Amino acid sequence: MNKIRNALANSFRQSRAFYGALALLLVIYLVYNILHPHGFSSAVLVQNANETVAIAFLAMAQTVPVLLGGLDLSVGAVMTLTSCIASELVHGSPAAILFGMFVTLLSGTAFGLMNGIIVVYGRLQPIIVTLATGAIAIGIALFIRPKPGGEIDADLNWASTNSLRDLVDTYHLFDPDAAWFAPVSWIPVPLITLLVVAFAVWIPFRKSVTGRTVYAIGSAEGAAYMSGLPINRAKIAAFALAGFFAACGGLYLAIQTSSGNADVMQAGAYTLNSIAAVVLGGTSLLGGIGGAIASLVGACILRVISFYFRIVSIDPLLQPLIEGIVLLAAVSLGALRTLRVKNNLDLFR
Amino acid sequence: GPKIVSGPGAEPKCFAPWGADTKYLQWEKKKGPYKVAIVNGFVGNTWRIQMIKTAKAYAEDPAVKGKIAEFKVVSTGTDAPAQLGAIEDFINQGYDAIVTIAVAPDGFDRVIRLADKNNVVLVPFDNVLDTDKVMQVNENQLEMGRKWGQFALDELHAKGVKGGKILEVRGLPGNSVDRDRSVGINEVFKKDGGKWEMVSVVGNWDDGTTQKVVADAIAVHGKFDAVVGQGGSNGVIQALKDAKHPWVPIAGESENGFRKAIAEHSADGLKGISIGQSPGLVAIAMKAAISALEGNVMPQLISVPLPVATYKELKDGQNYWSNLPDNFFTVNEFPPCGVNISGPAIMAQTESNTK
Amino acid sequence: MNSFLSSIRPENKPIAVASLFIVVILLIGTGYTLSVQGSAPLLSPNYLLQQLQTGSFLGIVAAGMMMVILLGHIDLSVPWTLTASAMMAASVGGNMALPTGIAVGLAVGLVNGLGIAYLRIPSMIFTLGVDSVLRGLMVAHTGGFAPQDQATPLMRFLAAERLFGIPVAIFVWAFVSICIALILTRTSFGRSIYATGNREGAAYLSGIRTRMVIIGAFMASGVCAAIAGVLLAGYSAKAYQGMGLPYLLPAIAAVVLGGTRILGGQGRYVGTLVGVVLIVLLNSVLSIMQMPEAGRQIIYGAVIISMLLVYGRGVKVAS
Amino acid sequence: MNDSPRAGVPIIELRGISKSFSGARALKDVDFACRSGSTHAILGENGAGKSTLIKIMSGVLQPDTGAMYLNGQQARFRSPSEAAKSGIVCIFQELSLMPDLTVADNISISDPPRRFGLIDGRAQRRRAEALLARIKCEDVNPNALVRDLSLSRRQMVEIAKALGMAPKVLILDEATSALTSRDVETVYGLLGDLKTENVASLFISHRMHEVERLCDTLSVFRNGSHVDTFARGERSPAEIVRLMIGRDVEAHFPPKPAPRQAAPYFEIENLSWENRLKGVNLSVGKGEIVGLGGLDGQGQKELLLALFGVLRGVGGQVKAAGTTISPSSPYAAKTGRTRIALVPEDRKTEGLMLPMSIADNLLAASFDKVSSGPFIDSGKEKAAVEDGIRKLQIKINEATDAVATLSGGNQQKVVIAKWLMTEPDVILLNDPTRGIDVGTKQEIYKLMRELADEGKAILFYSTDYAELVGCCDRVAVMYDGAITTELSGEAINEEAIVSASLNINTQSAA
Ligand SMILES: Nc1ncnc2c1ncn2[C@@H]1O[C@H](COP(=O)(O)OP(=O)(O)OP(=O)(O)O)[C@@H](O)[C@H]1O
Ligand SMILES: Nc1ncnc2c1ncn2[C@@H]1O[C@H](COP(=O)(O)OP(=O)(O)OP(=O)(O)O)[C@@H](O)[C@H]1O
Ligand SMILES: O[C@@H]1[C@@H](O)[C@H](O)OC[C@H]1O
Ligand SMILES: [Mg+2]
Ligand SMILES: [Mg+2]
Repeated sequence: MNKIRNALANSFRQSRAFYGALALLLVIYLVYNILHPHGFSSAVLVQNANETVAIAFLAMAQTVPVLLGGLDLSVGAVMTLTSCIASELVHGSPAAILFGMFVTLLSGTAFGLMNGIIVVYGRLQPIIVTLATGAIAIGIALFIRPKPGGEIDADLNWASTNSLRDLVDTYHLFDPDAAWFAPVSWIPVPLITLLVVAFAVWIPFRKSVTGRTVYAIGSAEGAAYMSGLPINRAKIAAFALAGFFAACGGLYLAIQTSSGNADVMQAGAYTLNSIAAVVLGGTSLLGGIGGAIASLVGACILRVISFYFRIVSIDPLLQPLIEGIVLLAAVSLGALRTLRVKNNLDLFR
Repeated sequence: GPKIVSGPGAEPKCFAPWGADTKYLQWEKKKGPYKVAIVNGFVGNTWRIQMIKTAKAYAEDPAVKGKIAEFKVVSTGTDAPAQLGAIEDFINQGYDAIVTIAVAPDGFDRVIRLADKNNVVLVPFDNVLDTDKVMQVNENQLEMGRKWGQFALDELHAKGVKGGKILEVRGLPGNSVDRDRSVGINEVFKKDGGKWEMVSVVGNWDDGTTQKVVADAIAVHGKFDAVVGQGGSNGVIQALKDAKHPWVPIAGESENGFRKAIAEHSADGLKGISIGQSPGLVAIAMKAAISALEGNVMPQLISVPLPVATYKELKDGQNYWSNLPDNFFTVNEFPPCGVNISGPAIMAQTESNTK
Repeated sequence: MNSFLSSIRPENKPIAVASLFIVVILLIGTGYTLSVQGSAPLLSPNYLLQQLQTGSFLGIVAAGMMMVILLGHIDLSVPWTLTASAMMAASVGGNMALPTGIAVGLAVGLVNGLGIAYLRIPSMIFTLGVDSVLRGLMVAHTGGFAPQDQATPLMRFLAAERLFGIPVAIFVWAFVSICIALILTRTSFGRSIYATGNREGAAYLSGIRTRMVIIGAFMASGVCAAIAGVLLAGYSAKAYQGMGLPYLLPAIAAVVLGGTRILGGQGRYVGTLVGVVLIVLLNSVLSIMQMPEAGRQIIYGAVIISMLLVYGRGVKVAS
Repeated sequence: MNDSPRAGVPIIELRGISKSFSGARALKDVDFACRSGSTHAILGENGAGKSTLIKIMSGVLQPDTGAMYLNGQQARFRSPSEAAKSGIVCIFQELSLMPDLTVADNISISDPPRRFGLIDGRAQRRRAEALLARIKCEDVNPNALVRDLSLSRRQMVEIAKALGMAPKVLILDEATSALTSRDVETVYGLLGDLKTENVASLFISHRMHEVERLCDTLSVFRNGSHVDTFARGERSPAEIVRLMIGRDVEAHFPPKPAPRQAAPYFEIENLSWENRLKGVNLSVGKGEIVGLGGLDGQGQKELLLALFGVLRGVGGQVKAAGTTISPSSPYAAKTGRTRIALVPEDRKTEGLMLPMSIADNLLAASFDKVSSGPFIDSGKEKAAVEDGIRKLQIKINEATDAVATLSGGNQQKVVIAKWLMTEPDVILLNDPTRGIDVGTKQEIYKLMRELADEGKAILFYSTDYAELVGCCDRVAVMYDGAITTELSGEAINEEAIVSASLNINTQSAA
């Protein structure tokens, strides 16, 4: 019992930033729902979840290279690229749809893999490699889809952007109004998608030797090497995983919008927001500390902040300013740590 | 959702159907006053700012004020999920009408379905959707492109020029408005039979970028016989001036600066045509939304006439203002719709106190 | 070629490779224009001067960016620092235009520096926040007041006129370059930048005022962005919203292609200069070829990667 | 030269190994062998090639020429993990722990216990507990982050980690340099156990007394060559030192001046900080070397940092020449009326900018001294650098080479020279001879005495008691954040320092 309490206290102390972010999210989301005329309803939750999925996947994608102590400036571009690929492939027979989804995820993963290989064997800095490969990804996306458009299976669009009940209804799985189903039928499918991928992919990864190595590299690369850890494998895997998560984001974006759009500006904005989400979640940009679940929380915070503009009346021309100030204030919360520092040398680690 | 009915619709002078085969839609009549929201994409250029100000001014207009119970404007940037989310959120909040400039011509299937389910009127304008399932408001972009091209061609023919280099300045890539205008322009030159070489550059609808790419193109190609461009027309003028390029026929949008330049230099060869997408479209879209909520029969695609002004028709103080800044869009009012918010009135009113 | 490359000092290698690349680009571009148009505009002094004139905006931004990259930081607020300086300069107008623009740059740099040096928020994220605050301010400014946005005659002169047949903007760029190069090599502030960029803790314990160094570097970056903004507004005769965005990534790329280590501590200013010229020429050749955006992006990315690979694989992490 | 004292096939043997770094030869045609069950010391000056040798054995570096044999079979390790798989486990001079991971994670990092392919956190923790218990470090919480541990605890974790890899050959490269004396005893015991388990231990240390107590075989390296290998007791310490540095070392420490009552110059009154410093009182006179002793982690480091303006919220007073000073930063400390210098604990992260040139590092604290107006004067710059290199006899090729290319001892000299350039009045030294060979140590002792004779006040923290005894005019021993004992003159001896450190007998402060 004492042991458990100790372990909890330990985990709390070691990931204060994460718990802080979680608490912040709970508070602002609660208030949002209170202010919303139809707060605490399935419809609102469904909408919120839909809006959050893409950026949440990107935040998770960004987390992995950040844990290495790197940065992936191509995640937005890979999301864009994969959504364009999906918009070509994800329609037709169920088999064709599944195949299209598979190819989409595979291509994002492959792109990430390429990033990793260049970083490792070229011994180049991730930030600059991915700045360049990001341009390449956008180029390919523009090539695939010079103008927005494409086709996505309509049932898939509807089923994956609604509650479980609608999913069951769309595919006539069973009686969507069955009594036993009622307690869960309101849960949004996008939320489940997000959580399933997050927990089924991230948690095992973190607990694998490769995942552990990612943390070790971010913490002290030289030491990790000296400890005989598979450095190259872990780096390549990290970028591949980032590519995979970005592809999840791209696939979902395509399904959600029933189309693909090689939008350069959107790609750039998503990349920058993914970094902001990672930081908000409490992952250190220096590497070694944090995790994808934390970034998921960070992404949610980022989104919920913008929900407020629809609830509260704010001059639309002041909205960008307020958004900027809130973002700046949120990331500055991390600075509270520096105020507590009593030894200036601690500032430099 | 709306029923498909037969025309004619309400106020045909204002809500002109796009063509003879345009469908008519009718929503169930709702009791006012209504909750109306505007979901803009980005606020990155003057056009959008002028649009937002027009919307706010129009909501205060005595003719509509009483019909609107709540009015909200949000801008979501170039982020598709955020825009879709905002629309859906307004639907959830029980708004009656949502007017929007879409960030992409596709991808709205889900919100359209939700709007229909909840009897919400969704009205895209400017960058409209490639769908006929919602009521939309726009000027005819294809036609705009054709008119631009035809004007330049006519001016060149009048000078006896039968072939040469034409510089086409394009807008933000991947956007339906840009796509349709370009198709129109190229179609005209292709049909002409003369030997025209089209050089195209991307100006992103903004003056500075346009100016830079046009300057680059002049540096490489030396001389053009005409410039046909979308938004960013002020940049075209500036680049030609800086390069001391002789004045040639130029087609562009309706920025005040562009019109000023045409008026000033048309005698020197700057034969210009100014056709602009009007930020005032937002007011028509709002009006259409309210009209639909009142149960009126509405055309599915509402056509707003192209505000054409060539160098022959420009009048200072009327369709351009030589004493006002360059960067607002001149065409903003639509008298047949009772939309009387002039560009200079909302964009330049405070000029004096910042000068 | 290989033996040539191995004969130069490692820190000069990127500079040599980038210079070689510039020649290759000029050759490819000229080959293309000769075969398609029968002319060689790329080799005409006038064309080159004109390219350098527009390149000077990027060059000045990159000069400031280099200062912060040498510290291992980055300045993502450049786009809106540039824009805000230009807009404020234009809306104040008159004789105060230039000082206003520069002051905006200094102020933004100061805020960035304070946030990064004192609050110790990663620059990647703090400058991003500052950028969006500036954007918000400018949207509110232009939306609220319909301010004057025309460039003043002095701004026009500095950006668009020529002196002795050479664009004035190039003189401005040269002036900024000399200042930065002098600062980096010959002042204690410059040396402190390298020291801090290499190991901040050790620099601090050496009695270097690392906070001041960080603030100074960000102010330099802010001023450079401001100068570029004022010039760009002069060049386009006006300030406009989207003016800063196209300069961010190319500036970072130019600095890195010039051999500056993205993690800080190493790099020579000449390299940045060469990097800028390289990017400017690459862009003009692509636009001469009327390369569609898709191809442009792919080539752009491929060039950066392949050049970095030629520079040689980085050394293994120190054990 | 394979004259190892025992027969049988060595567990690991190197033949004809050479290794160069960009031209400089670190190892020249080295033959070396090590047997199971032996505790084998490797001795040599800084830069003799000891670390390079063991890095080759453990797969970190690849030799340019030569071959390696494991139990008589030729072997080649391309990475530390390959070496570890063959039972060669190394504790490196530079720690190889991941500060952001927990102790348990670190201990099992290379081969964590797994369930269903995933790391089993609980098993990992139990494993860590067991290993820590084996080296008597039950006080270390397996769930703590390594970054929160003191240097000595980290070294113990490192040892636990190595033990966990079931080594056949355990290599310790100066792994005891930061340990407390209690830990050192534990490690001695451990090495004894390993010996009975027939494990070969290779031990690198600059502390002769450690070597003499522990090792049965000794190998000496000089300038990249293997000079000799012999059994313990075969040669006298003086002989060994001669083998190492190629000349005789007479007196280890420079003579101390006769004890005298120096006028207080630098006075520390009731200094406190957090719960690490609890009312420290001490004064150092001009021309005096005052040693700081005590077990590691009793606040010595914090005291030096507090005096140098690094810590926030320090209570109490510091006076120099009668006036109160309170530097708020190293810059203020360096430029105040009384100039203070600090040679920090870890030269690699706190003392030097490793990739920068030797010249830049030397100048890092005195850019303003070599400037005229805003600009650096190349003439002054060059003169200052040459002066610094000459004064401390730093061995370099070019002043423009990266300081990282220097051996540890020469790097330390660069740090000291950097601070001498600022002409300090008070010099704070944090264990400046850690990891430094006898020859260089001697030079540093001499230098300290010279500086004192020039009238500087020197406060000198060392983990090596012999050094405190040999160098200091007075020694203040710290225990739990306060000075519990002050020794001077004849009273300074190892027993006194040790007992004061352990706070055994409550001696009254001198
Ligand atoms: N001396 C060293 N100190 C610290 N890290 C190192 C060292 N040498 C190599 N590394 C790191 O470990 C990684 C693996 O190095 P290695 O030399 O084994 O590469 P490799 O031979 O290409 O790998 P692989 O054989 O697995 O493909 C490198 O990417 C490098 O970052
Ligand atoms: N990575 C490297 N690059 C260049 N030179 C190196 C490198 N590593 C070691 N050297 C040089 O090789 C020589 C041997 O160094 P090594 O670290 O093996 O010495 P050492 O005997 O372990 O010294 P110390 O007692 O200081 O630890 C030194 O001159 C050193 O400067
Ligand atoms: O229609 C375009 C509009 O969307 C944009 O904001 O400004 C230029 C116009 O041509
Ligand atoms: Mg060593
Ligand atoms: Mg050493």
